[in-house]
Amino acid sequence: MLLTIILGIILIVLGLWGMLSQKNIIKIIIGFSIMDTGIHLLILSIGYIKDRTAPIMNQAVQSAGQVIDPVPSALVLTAIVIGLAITALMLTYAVKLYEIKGSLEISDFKELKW
Amino acid sequence: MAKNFYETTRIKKERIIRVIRVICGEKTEDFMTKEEFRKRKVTGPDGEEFEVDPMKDYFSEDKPRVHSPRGKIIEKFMNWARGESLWILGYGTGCGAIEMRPLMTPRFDAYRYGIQWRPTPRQSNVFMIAGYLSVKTLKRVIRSYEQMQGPKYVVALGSCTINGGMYWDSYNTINRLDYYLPVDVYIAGCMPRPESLLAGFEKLKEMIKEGKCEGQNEYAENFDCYKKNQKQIIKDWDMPDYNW
Amino acid sequence: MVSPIYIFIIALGIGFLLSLFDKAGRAVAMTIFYGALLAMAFISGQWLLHLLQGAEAEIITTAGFQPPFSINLKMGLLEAFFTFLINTLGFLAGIYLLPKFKSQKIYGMILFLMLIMGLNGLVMTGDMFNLFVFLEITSIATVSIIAIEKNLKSISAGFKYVIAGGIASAFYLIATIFLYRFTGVLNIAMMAETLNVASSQAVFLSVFILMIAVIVELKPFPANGWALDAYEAVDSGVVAVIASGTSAAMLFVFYKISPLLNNTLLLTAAGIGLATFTFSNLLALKQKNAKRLLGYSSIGQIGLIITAYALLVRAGYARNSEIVMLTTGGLFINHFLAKAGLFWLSGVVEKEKLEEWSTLRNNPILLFAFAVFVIALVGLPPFPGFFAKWQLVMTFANQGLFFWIGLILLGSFLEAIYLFRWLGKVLKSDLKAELKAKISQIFPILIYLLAILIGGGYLSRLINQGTSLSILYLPVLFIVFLFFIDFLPVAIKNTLVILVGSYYTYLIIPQLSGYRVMLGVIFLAGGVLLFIPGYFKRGKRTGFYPLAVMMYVGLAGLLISENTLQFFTSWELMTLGSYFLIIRGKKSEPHALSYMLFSIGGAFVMLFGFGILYYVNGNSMALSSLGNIESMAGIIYALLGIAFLTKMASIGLHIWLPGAYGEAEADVSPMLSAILSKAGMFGLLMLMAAIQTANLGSINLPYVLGWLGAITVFIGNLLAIYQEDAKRLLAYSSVGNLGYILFGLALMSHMGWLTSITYALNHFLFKALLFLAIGGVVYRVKTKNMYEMGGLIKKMPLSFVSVLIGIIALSGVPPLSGFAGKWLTYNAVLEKGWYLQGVIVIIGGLIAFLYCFRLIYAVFLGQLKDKHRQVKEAPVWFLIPQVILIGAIMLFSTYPAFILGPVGKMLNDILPENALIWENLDAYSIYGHWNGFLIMMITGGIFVIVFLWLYFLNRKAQKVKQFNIVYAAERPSRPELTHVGYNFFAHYKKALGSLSQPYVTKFWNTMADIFHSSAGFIRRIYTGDGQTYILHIIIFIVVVYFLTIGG
Amino acid sequence: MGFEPIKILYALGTIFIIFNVGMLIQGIVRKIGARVGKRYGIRFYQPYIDLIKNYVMRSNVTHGVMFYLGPVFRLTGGLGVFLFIPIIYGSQYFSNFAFAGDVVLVLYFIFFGSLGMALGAGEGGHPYSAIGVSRGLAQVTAAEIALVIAVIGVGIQYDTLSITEMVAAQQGGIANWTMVTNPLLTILAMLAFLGAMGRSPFDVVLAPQEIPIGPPTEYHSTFLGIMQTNRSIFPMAKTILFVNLFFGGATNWIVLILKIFIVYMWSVVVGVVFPRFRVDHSIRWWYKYALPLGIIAIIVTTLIAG
Repeated sequence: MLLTIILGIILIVLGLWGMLSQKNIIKIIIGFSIMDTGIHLLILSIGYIKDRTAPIMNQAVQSAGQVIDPVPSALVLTAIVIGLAITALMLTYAVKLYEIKGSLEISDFKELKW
Repeated sequence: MAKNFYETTRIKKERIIRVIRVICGEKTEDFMTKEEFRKRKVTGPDGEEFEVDPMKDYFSEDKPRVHSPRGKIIEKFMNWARGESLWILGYGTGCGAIEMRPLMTPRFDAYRYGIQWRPTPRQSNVFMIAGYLSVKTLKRVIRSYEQMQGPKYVVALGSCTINGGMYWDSYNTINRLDYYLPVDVYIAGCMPRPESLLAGFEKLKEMIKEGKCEGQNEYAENFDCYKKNQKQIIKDWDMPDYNW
Repeated sequence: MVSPIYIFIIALGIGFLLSLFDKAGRAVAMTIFYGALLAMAFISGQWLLHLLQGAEAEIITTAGFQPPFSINLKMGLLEAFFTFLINTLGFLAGIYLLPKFKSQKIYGMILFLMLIMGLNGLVMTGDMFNLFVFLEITSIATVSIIAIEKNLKSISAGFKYVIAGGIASAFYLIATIFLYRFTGVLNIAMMAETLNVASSQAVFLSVFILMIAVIVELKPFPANGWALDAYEAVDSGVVAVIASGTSAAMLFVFYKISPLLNNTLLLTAAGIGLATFTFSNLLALKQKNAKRLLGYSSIGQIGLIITAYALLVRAGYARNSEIVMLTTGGLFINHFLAKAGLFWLSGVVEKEKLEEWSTLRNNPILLFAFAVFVIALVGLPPFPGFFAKWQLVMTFANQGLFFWIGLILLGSFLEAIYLFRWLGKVLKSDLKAELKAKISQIFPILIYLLAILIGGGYLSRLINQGTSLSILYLPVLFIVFLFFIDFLPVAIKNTLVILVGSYYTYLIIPQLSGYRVMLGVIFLAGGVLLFIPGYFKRGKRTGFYPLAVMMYVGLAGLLISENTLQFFTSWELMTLGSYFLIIRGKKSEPHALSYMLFSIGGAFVMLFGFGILYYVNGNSMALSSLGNIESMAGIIYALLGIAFLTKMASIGLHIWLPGAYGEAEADVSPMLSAILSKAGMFGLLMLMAAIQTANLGSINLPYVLGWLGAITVFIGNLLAIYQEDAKRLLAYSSVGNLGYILFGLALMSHMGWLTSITYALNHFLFKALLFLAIGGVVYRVKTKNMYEMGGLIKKMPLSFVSVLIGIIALSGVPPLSGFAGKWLTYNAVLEKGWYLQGVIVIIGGLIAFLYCFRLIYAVFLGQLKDKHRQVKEAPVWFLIPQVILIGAIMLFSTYPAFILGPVGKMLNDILPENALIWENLDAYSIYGHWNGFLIMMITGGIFVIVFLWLYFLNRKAQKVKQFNIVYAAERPSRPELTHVGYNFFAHYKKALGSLSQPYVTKFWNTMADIFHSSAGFIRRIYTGDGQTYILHIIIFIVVVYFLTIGG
Repeated sequence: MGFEPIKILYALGTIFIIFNVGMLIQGIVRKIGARVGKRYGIRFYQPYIDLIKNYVMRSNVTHGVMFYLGPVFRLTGGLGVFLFIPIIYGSQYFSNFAFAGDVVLVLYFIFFGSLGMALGAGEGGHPYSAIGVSRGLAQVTAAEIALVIAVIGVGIQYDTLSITEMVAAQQGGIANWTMVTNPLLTILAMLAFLGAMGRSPFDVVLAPQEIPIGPPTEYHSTFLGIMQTNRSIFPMAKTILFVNLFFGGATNWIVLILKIFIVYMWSVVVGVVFPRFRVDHSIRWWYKYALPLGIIAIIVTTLIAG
């Protein structure tokens, strides 16, 4: 699963790049989201063991040896939820900022500095 | 004889001054016109207000005293010392002042006779008034005279101090110095040369030793009279009656 | 015993149900809300008590599994402590926010509960991923609370906060998963057991990322712009929780993951912490916004704690060893309480600008709280930060970490600069607005005030194991008592202080020995004497007595201290007390600040010196070990020397003195000049006594000090003659006189020390006399400019006599006592062979005539001014001590043997050669001789005869008034124009122009400028743009990584 | 050597002698000054007459207590300095009260009179007095640099601060005088002497032309008499100090008066030749020339003294 790991890392870097290069707040949040997704992908990839199946206990799975490590998968579930919450929160902020100043340029919000 | 001077009144010149002043519409009785000598309110550091009367607060108002001579022999000795040590305060606003300088230079060298110049009236006991005195300078002369410590002597140089000389009818010079100060020695001339000055000093010495120079006491005794004369001619009188 | 899990249950349960309760009315909801907060605090408090008594830690696991298969929550002693702190903070912050909660929607309360719960979770969880979850809960709760506030600043700060927090937690998550990959567990403790950081590059990188993610949450420099913005913009009640509570939890997280870190990473963490500490404090110098300033300070403090912890652990101390707990714990508690208190105060004040905080003066209790918090943050006694910092420095020194100590002290010094500047502004700038403080706001502040006071006392006991500060405890109790009776009028307090002071003097003096007796008399008996003028004040004189007594307690403490800690504590107490005395003057704010900065700078240098001493002398804190230092003696002595020289105001370090002495109140200046300045002398005496016995190697410290003393005499006296302000003149004169004392001490001979002590005693007598007399005059005429006075001899004849005696004693003209000093100087100089220095000293002494004359002439002689025509003699309370002092001077002048004889004997312990032989009243040295009694009698005899002669000749002198002077046949018009007072020695200045330039002031101003302008330059990295902040974080991580692997 | 009542009588005797010496020297010096200017000059006894005259002046004014006491301080200072110096070496009786202290005492007692006088002048309220005092103090402190260094130098050379012992060390012929054994120090001391005497070029303090006679501008009559009395004792005392320190002292009155006259003439000769320094010039002069010279002198003296 090296490929997904690399993909995850690429997504993380891409997301970071987006956060750093885009001036629009929404796009920054999208960047964050991409990064988050990359992390999730990374977690899953690390937890994956070759030739094994998902850690869902059903008839196809007889023993623990057949499934991948279940912990990362569980973690990802939580992480996704949290990521969602964070993203939602960020978007809420974006809405509020737009309401107050009518702008979504991040460089417009420099009231606080130094 | 001296008294007569003070009782004689009004010479021509003073009438002329009157006339001029009346023409100019000036008041004649404007004593103490200087602002700094008017009474004023002052605020102290704690905010309290009080009145300052400069004439009373800054100046001693005491009248001069008569210093009677001591016993005969002692006084004779003292007068000898006084006569042999003449410390001069030179007052030279008139033309005659120029003759005072050569007095101290090698040619005439008055130091020989115990005569020296002093820079301050306090330490001098001979007042040399050289030449004419205008009304303005008279005020300074009076003040300096009063600030000298007694016994003190006045030597007047030149005709101007005797009768006004060539300024006899000038509107702003005085004619006779001894209306205003007790003069001990007049040295006549216009101007008297240093030789005459030396002779005058010798005369003064003699008089001092004989105890005849009591100008300080004379001034104190006839103080009111002198003041009246002084105030008559000096119109902007901005000093206390006696300058200690 | 209530299980700690109930903390979460209560928080979650109540949190979700709160909106339901709200339907029944806000009162119900709020009652339940506060009940919940209280219950949480109670549970953790109960556990804390329980665990303190030695109970086992409770570990809660989920679903009955054991780790690694379950998430575990631990309630150990530390966890209990931290949760207790957080929950009480939560409760108090809740009370503080009560008006807000009342009026806003119910979400505020719910989020607040979530926040507190999240913090509890952060502390208690032992699972790495669970920690991530709590991190996010905290983060979301915090940011959501911020969002409730509907102003632009708050919202934009919140956005930056959430983005930065998101990135940090993303990194945390990445690191977590990799670490899980390497160890197969998520339990932190188990992970620490199995993980070998050095095993591979990847593991190292993962641990690094984990650490850096936690550190980013702790707001390291420079990746902390987002946090600063939040501190500045967010509501005070909330930000107190963020600054204290969140920081506490995150510090605990750092504590928890620290077993994973190896030495390299610990060093990195320490480095980051130190950089954060130093730079935050540097940048704060330019800060004018109060909350942002507090933000900088918070970040700096956290940095310091990280440094302290990481370095100590790296040095091999167990994570929970006593030393680590004392130092980091002390620093942490100090920061926690003070910062929360200050942020709460910011909500009460509701002003942004630092100087506008002066509204606090409307409420003395809040003002007191503010002062306490600020002083605690700076790290002065008796607060926890002081003892923790002391312990930290000692421990670091023990490990030889001098570089770190140096930087920590530098950072602390920078912190002191802006905090004391702020304190000064609050105490002195104009009162413009009213203060509306609600009881709900004051209550939490007072609780923390109390806590910090108790904490200081508690910690002082912990650190002082074995050594006793008990002789200081009673006086300290007296100080506290004075605080309580501060509402009484001056007369009662003054009497009380004089009585207790006399008794204390009576107690202490017999316990002293050697030269300490002399100084004891000056410090204590002199101190009591100088309280007498205090009666002239009307009203209450709020705050004067406790702080004045604090200064004297410090001074007394110096005399009786046996170890470095006692000495240092006393020193700082004295400094603190005197600072508050100085700042009482009308215009003394900048001068008090510069006094404090020099003092604190000096104290830190001293601390450094003591640290090295501790290291060199095998962990001995005994002061007596100063005399037998095995190595590095030169450095230690130099450091201690510099510290004492700041108090002695030697040239270069003197610029604080003129303003401080000059602007202080009338009865404070004599205390400062006559008594306080001798503290430096005492230190130097002690130091020199040690140097006497120590082997210094190639460094000739006394020689350097000798030159320094000589130059100080010269320059101090030279500058005194140019002063227009009478008190400043005296202040510069003090500089000069302290120079003599220094010079005498540096001579390192019996004669030299005798000179020095003679000078000290004399200086005490005449400077107290002069400052009292001039103080009385200034009190009456309401100006200090000498050219505005004049002719006061007629109005204040007694003060004139005092000044006359004072200046004769000062200038050293026989027959008064000053001559003793001069005579001894000549002998000591000849004996030692320091001719050139001696010449400079003596010339400096001659210059004293210039200012002596100016002082008495311009004030008392010359022309009386109109507005002083009705001035009265100085208050009788000023005159009483003056009479006593004149009596003492006369006694000392007539019978010097009675004082110098015993002093010589005192010195015999240290310098055995007895240089001065007394035959009755005759003093003999190997060079010359002198008999004070005879000189006095002969001079007096001649004087009387000449006077009678003059009086006989001149008894009828005419008394005249001020304008009866010969004035070139004119007369003066106004006294002002006739009084020659201004720029009296213009020709001296013209002749010696370059020598009287203020080079030293320029130097220090340039230093200050460099610091300020570099702060102004560096802080521009905080552009306010959220994106830049993200960039900072990324760059920070990359740079630190390369520094870590590179270094 | 201690105090005995009979010494008071001897002290009065020495004061009488030195007073007359001082008076005569003043007269003679002025006479010489006049002769240099090709004048005949005063009678040599003129100072006596002036003094008597001033004492017998009839009126006095006083500005206040300090003004009144100023001359008293002045004369006390002068007499004190004189009495603290041993006058005749080897004579118990003409050592006056030297047992009360050494050269340091003399050095500092010099200021007693000046300070008191300055205070008295200050209360006079005259601006010129204050200006004069300001100049005087400034110049004295600068000039004292040389004096202090000279005294320390002598102290180093003879390893003592006692004037008697210093004179003792110089006994046995001119070759033992400090003047010969340590010429550099003596040159310095002679510069200091110029400063101490207040004659031209260092007479800006009195400056009769610009600030009519400076500090004593308000003093007159008896006050001035007291100050004149001091003027005949104080400079003599200072001269004796220099004689003792640098010119072998004196074992009898004749030698002493001769030495006083010669040393005193030094300042007179310089005074009639050189014009006056402005005060800032004079301060700078002392710092610029006397101080370096003093440092060199000290170093040389240290080498000599070994």
